[in-house]
Amino acid sequence: MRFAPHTDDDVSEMLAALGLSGLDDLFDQIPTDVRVGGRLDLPDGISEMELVAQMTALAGHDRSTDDLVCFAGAGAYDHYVPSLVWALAGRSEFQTSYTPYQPELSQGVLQVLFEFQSMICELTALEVSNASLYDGATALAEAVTMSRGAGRGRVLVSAGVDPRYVETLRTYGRGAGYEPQLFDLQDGRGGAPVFTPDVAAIVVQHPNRLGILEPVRELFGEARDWGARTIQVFDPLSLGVLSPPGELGADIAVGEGQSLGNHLNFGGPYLGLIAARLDDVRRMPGRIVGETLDVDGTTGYVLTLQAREQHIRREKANSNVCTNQTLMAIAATVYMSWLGPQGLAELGRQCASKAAYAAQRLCEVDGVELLHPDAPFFKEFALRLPRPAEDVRDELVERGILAGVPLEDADGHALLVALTERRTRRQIDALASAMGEVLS
Amino acid sequence: MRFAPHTDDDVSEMLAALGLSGLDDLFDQIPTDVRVGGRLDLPDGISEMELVAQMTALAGHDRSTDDLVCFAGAGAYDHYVPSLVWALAGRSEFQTSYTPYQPELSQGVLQVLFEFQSMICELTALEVSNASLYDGATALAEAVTMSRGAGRGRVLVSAGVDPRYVETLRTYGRGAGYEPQLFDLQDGRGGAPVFTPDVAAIVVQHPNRLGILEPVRELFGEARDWGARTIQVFDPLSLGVLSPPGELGADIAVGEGQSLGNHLNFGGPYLGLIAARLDDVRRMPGRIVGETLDVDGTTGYVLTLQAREQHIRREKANSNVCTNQTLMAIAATVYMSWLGPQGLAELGRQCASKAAYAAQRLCEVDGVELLHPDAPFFKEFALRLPRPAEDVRDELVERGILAGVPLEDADGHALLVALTERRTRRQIDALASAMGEVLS
Amino acid sequence: MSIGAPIRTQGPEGPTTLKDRSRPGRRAFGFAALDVPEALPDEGFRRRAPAGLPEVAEVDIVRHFTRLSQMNYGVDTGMYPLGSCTMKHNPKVAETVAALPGFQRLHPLQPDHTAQGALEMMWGLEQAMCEITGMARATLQPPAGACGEMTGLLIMRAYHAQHGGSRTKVIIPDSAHGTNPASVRLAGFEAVPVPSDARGLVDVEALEKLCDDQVAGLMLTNPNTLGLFETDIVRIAELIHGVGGLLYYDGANLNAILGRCRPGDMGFDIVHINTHKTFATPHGGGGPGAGPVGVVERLVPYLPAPTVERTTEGFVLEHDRPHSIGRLQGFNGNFGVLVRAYAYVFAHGADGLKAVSERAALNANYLLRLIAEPFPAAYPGRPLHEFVTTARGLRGAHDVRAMDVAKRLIDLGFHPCTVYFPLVVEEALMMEPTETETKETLEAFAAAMLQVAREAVTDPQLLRDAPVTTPVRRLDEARAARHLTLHW
Amino acid sequence: MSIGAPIRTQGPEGPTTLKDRSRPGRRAFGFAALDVPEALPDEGFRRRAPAGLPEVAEVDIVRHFTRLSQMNYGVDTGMYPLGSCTMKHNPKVAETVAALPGFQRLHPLQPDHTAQGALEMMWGLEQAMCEITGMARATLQPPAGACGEMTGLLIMRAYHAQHGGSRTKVIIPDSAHGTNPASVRLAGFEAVPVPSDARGLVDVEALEKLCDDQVAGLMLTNPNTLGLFETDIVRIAELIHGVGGLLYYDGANLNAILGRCRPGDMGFDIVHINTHKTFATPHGGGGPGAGPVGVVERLVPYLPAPTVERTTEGFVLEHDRPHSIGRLQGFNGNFGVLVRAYAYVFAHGADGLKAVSERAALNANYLLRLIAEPFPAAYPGRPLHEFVTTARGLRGAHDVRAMDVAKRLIDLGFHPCTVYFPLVVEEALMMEPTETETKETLEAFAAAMLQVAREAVTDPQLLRDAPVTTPVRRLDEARAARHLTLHW
Ligand SMILES: Cc1ncc(COP(=O)(O)O)c(C=O)c1O
Ligand SMILES: Cc1ncc(COP(=O)(O)O)c(C=O)c1O
Repeated sequence: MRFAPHTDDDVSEMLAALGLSGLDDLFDQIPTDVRVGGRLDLPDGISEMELVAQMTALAGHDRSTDDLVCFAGAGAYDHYVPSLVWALAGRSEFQTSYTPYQPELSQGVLQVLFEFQSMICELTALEVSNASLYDGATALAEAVTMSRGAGRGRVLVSAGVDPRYVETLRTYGRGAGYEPQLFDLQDGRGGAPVFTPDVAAIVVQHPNRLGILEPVRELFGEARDWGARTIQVFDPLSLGVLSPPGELGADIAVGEGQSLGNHLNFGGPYLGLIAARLDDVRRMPGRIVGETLDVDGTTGYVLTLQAREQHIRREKANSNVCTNQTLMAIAATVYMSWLGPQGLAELGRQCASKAAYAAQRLCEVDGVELLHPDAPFFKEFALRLPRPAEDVRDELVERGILAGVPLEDADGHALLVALTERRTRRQIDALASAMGEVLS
Repeated sequence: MRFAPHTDDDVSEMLAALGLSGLDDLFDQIPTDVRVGGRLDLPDGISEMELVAQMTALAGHDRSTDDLVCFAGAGAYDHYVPSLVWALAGRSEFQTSYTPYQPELSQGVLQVLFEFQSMICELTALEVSNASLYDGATALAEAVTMSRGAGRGRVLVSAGVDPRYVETLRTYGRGAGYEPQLFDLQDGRGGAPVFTPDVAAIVVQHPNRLGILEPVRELFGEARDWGARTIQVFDPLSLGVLSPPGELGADIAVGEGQSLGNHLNFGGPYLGLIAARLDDVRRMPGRIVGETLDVDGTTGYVLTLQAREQHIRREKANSNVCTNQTLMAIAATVYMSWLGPQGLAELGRQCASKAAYAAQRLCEVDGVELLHPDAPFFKEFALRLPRPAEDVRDELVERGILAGVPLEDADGHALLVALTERRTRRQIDALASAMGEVLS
Repeated sequence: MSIGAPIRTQGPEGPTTLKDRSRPGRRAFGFAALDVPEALPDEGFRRRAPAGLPEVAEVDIVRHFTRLSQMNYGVDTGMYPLGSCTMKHNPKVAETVAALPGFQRLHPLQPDHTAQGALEMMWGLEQAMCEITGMARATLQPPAGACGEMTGLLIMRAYHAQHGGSRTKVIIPDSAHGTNPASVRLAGFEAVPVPSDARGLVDVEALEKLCDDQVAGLMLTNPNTLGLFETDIVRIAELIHGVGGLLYYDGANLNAILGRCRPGDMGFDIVHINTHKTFATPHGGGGPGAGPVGVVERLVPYLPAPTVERTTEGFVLEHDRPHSIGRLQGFNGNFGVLVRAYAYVFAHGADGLKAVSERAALNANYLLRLIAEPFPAAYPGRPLHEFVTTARGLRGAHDVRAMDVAKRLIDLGFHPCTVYFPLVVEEALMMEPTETETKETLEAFAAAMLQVAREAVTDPQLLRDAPVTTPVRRLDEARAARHLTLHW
Repeated sequence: MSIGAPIRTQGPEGPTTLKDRSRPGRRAFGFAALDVPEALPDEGFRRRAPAGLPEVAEVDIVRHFTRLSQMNYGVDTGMYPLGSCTMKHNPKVAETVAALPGFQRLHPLQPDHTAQGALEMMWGLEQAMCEITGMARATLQPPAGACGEMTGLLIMRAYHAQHGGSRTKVIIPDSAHGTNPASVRLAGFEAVPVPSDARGLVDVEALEKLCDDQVAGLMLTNPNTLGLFETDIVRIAELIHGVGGLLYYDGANLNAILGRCRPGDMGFDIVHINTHKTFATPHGGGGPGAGPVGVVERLVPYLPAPTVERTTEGFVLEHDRPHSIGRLQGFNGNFGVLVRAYAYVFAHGADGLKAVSERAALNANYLLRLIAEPFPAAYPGRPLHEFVTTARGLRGAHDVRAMDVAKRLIDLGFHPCTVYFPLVVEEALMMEPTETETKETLEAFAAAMLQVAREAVTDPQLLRDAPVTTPVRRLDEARAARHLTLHW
């Protein structure tokens, strides 16, 4: 397959205009000793027809969530993606454009991003949102970078934060010169972080990595007394039911936006959400869209506060993000418009109710209990199983069910089970009885 | 699911403005004795999520050509549909518009249809094409209607014409007052039609329903001597290799356009093609787009010669077609642009070559032979099998192959096998060996 | 409300066709290398000169058709109150389910046992169509309403042929859609018009006079093309049945009465349904549609073959129908359109469909109320889902015509309503807002209509010059017909 | 060539947001009725006021976003010569394969044995990336180029930490992209600029002076951001390796050299690839992308975890990597983007990829030739896939600036090139036509450039007032920053 439109005549006419005798001449400034002698060791090109056949075969070796009933979560969720989301976000004018450096012919993307920012502010009860980051984990790393400053280098992280987020934080910390300090949970939540004047920020995930609801107000209250920034990792689809980060005292809220109309995609592309208070706007990473007027006084939208960014500030920028996840933000904007306030609330109600029902049914299985029996949870909960969770999970796959995500807790006997609005009572009952069979 | 956007407030405000007390009042002119007493006996409405789940389950009971290797043809073919075809034809501005009665804001559809007409003329070597009919069978019926006139009522139809087309012709004939008169083939082609001065038209399919190439020039030559119109049923994707109808002496060419970028869709929506000579333009059915100028002298496109059509001519119109298959014509235009002249020729070359290879391999199977051994064919051929074709076909389905379409010829022992560019040598060899197993 | 047609203007390229972009040797296509020996038909059969298709690259194709799409107005662009066409919002989910491989990639001639899902869908849709219209059985084969009409009329013909010989006449109201008389003629009948009375309804006295033993039947749209319900329908049915005729229901306006009343209960014997209208298939720039035809018990034997039957072995296509009028097209009808209709019907359910008609009638009546002054309804009665007003009042001193109103609406950002139909109304403006428009959009459209009415007096030239915001302005249709240019 | 921006102008609606369309109680969503007992968290946890999302119907949403899309320019609309961004045609087939359920609907944490196709794809893509760049292994995890840079620099850091302690400096050319210095800082290094010489290439003498035992490495784009090949690359590599440093290759310009030369063969130790540029993923209005990072053998231990390994039991995600720098994001990278890159690479094959770079270089050089007078290249050497000219010549009497040229190009129907980058060039116009533009389009674009140059003299105000064909005209960016309005 080739997409360069040149005919042989085009090539010779263009070469002639350049006074060149062959295409190789275009590359003669490349030192001979670094040129590729022969040909790259790659197969020959193929036609679209063959490509689709090959890749359909490849994809056929996967068991998608169309085929396995999905109770897996842990940061990526099998929520329903309405048809209109990609019918609109997939419009080629959005899809084939790039960062709106030239606002006059990019008002489409700019206005969508302005609406995206607005909706994220509505969701989180915070004052500013940017136009997307890579994903939830990197959004957390960016939030921590925002928080650190002279004399405030320490970062306290709840053990309830997703382990992959913590790993990512560690990686970023290697460059920035900090080591995230974890504080343990007590019975699956809370904990006793030790504050000192040099604490830059405390990070709490709510609902946490076990699906459990955290005493966020308490944790953040103390942090603020010490002048530390408060960072909450949130689940956007919990906010129809749960208090928004802004009300819980979060200075910065970060989250994974995949569940806002994006497919699971085996982990990406996803959508990093970040929202903060107005005072922090100049420390915010990434693109920010602002409203303004044109020379005729017509309202329009532009990228604003670019002085923060790498292309202007270069080594002084506190983030290097350039290409972001705009298309996912567009999809999220369409999805949030579809939901509306009532849909958001109903979605949360269904997830919470189905999780409660599933927990109850599963705990009826001999030897199965909640890892933290008295801890309140939202749409996800951790079970303690009588056998290693991986084995149980794999045996349930044989029965067409992806029962959840095994955890290292309880020496690998813990399974994290997530419920979305897509799961039906029948599917939950089927999971419970299959679990019963596997464990009997 | 509901798509009416009315809130309760909207409804009451609107009713108030109308001075009505309830929605029922809007219908009070309907006599009580014809009103529906209770409620329609239909299930309750469901959400999009449930709808997709239910219909995915339904579709799951079908074995699509993704799953069965398809050698079935007989008027509908498993050609490859390039991704760009529906990425473009599916653009919602095309999809959600209607017949371009208001040309100024319908130039998109109008220009595409103008290009469609142009490409059909290029393909067929005829002078005029319309903007689509329902499908190949109805296109034939319309062509016959075009041909009949005072003192010329008889319609001679080759037995090589698709039986479903003949049935459709019969149906239309019931209303129009003619009975298509079939003349037999000799060794799968040709035949000896008996002409009289009252013959309106002769219909020949080339390649015919057995895939065989017809002596079109001869048959049409005689017809013209008798002043009868010559109608060829053609396969658009044969025209990269085979002489176009216009050169074979056809006055009117009709065909099934499904293979031009449209999916199989279990039989529809497809695309009726019709092209003719300029003298017949005023007898042409359906929409026709013409080029013109606007008040500023800018080139633009409009529906033209509408005086032919039902909405103007009413009972004097010689066709009743209103809604047609425009979207399929748009897809066909994109597809033909993708093919270009070289692609059309290469496609034909591949179909013909693969058909020849398949025929040879299959005839190596004991007891299998060509129904008409010496007749030249294009991409389709009929086999004579030692057992009823239906049984053999069904047994091959068990092996994941849709081997072809059983025919009534040879008392049901004939199987029509079609080859498209999608079929690989491996698949053909697999068919041959599976056929061997089934028949051994 | 700022001004401007909600479509892209020409842009930098002018109206160049793909042919103009063609360059010898440029290409988009690609196939696998031929993996069998080359074999071509004999020279004598072969094409000499290659077909003059354009030679372009994928990028040319993508930009060309993307640009053209942006120059086109659709329901997804804005309100499209084209009377009689039911241009409602098309749910996106219908596209999702129609694209399921199990529906989209089925060969029409594959054996029934490999297409059980498709056949079950068709069977279920037939049931639903019968329940909604009050018919006994239905065929899903007709690809559009007009074909449905011919199907129904041929059934009428076959029925009479079996019961005391052939009849010659089919009565249709003078307000009928053009396809009605055209179909009557194609079915071998003579179309006999019955006038509308002062109410805009069938003139029952006049009808009575037309009724004799040559009347094969009557075709009626109810509500009729004026959006008015034929309140004498029971009497009309008695009259026609009284002389042994059959009643044909043109379902183009079914969107007005879902769940409220059924053609079958009104006395109709044959019904066609435009699924692309009532059950929201995108109209595709002119098609495809689907025109299922339902009939009462005694007409079932005449339905086209094949039908879908449920047997103990599952669903089958039944071809053996001795009294059938035959087939109307090549395969199983516009299956892909039927999938969308099925999705629409079962997503809404009984109450949802009833609500559709309620909202459609509410919107039509509300819009009429907003514009009745200066665009009065052509007839007094309360319309259902659509109505016909007249621009007669605007002709006045400046001779502003309905078409001028339509063109000016374009500059104000709306697709015009239907103009000059039905023929019985002078300077007709036929408006069908459908149930999916919001109150705010109806009000914005009404504001535009009132603005146009004012401008007709203050600045009539503005209307005659309209549209000015479109890629092209008013086009010379006479010229198009005089110097026929039908291809590049 | 007629005039007009190839996008839709505002239309009748003005810049209303969805919030303006919101009406209490209006809705688009729908869920199945709850089929289990309701159970909600305790009051204390519950949200009090509902989130202020808009309340709109599906039809509102469809029209709103359709309208906004039409107000946006993309590669599918026309030429998009944004230098350094490689805005090439995006094959539609890539979208088809990325949407296959087996790729699109996989949970990132489902067991390896249920995701063998996905893992095989990733493994195959890693192989290809290594072959194309001359590296030993690669990670596919970084979601974009900038993250790839940080990944590579952290690998550099980890390597030095294990080999004789930490080094402080990373050298980057003054023409480098902004992400380079930013990433250097984030990786805990100090960015030390090396000047360009008269050729627009790294000043080797200056570089030599900067080389000491504190140099952790050098970051280089080759061809550099001027589109010029760093001909001294071998010598540069010797210098850096000579002081124990590592060479980092910024792959943003890889589109210039596919199959011609490989970073590994030039002496680079670390390479990032912007798959969304070179391997054509639609840029999505700003993203997503993917920034795989390849390294030479000795750096493999430091690659992020997990990696994809091929074992006798099939493909697995390997997490146990003691020396790894850790993970860069939550899961397996921007998988959906990787699928598209895989499709692109294997559709083209070895020769196809080589042809890509040949055509890219041909187009860039041809375009430069057409406009060199009056827009001379900033530096003498022959560019490869892109080039930088200057509008300096236009400032003259009328003080026309590069930005004015850009804005006027919009009215002539093209997306502007990159302006004011790289910083080393005054009034820079950076153009990357890519290989997918036709000769005719290049000529049309050149004609527009020449027209603008003429107008700069004859009618400079025309340029300063541009654009006039867009939904909005020049926007007040200062105002946006002064009165921050970041949400409705
Ligand atoms: C009243 C009426 N009857 C019949 C038809 C014909 O239906 P179709 O266009 O589906 O053939 C139409 C279509 O516009 C109509 O409005
Ligand atoms: C030269 C160069 N380096 C690095 C980058 C950063 O890559 P990304 O935008 O994928 O983060 C870019 C992107 O524009 C670039 O042009």
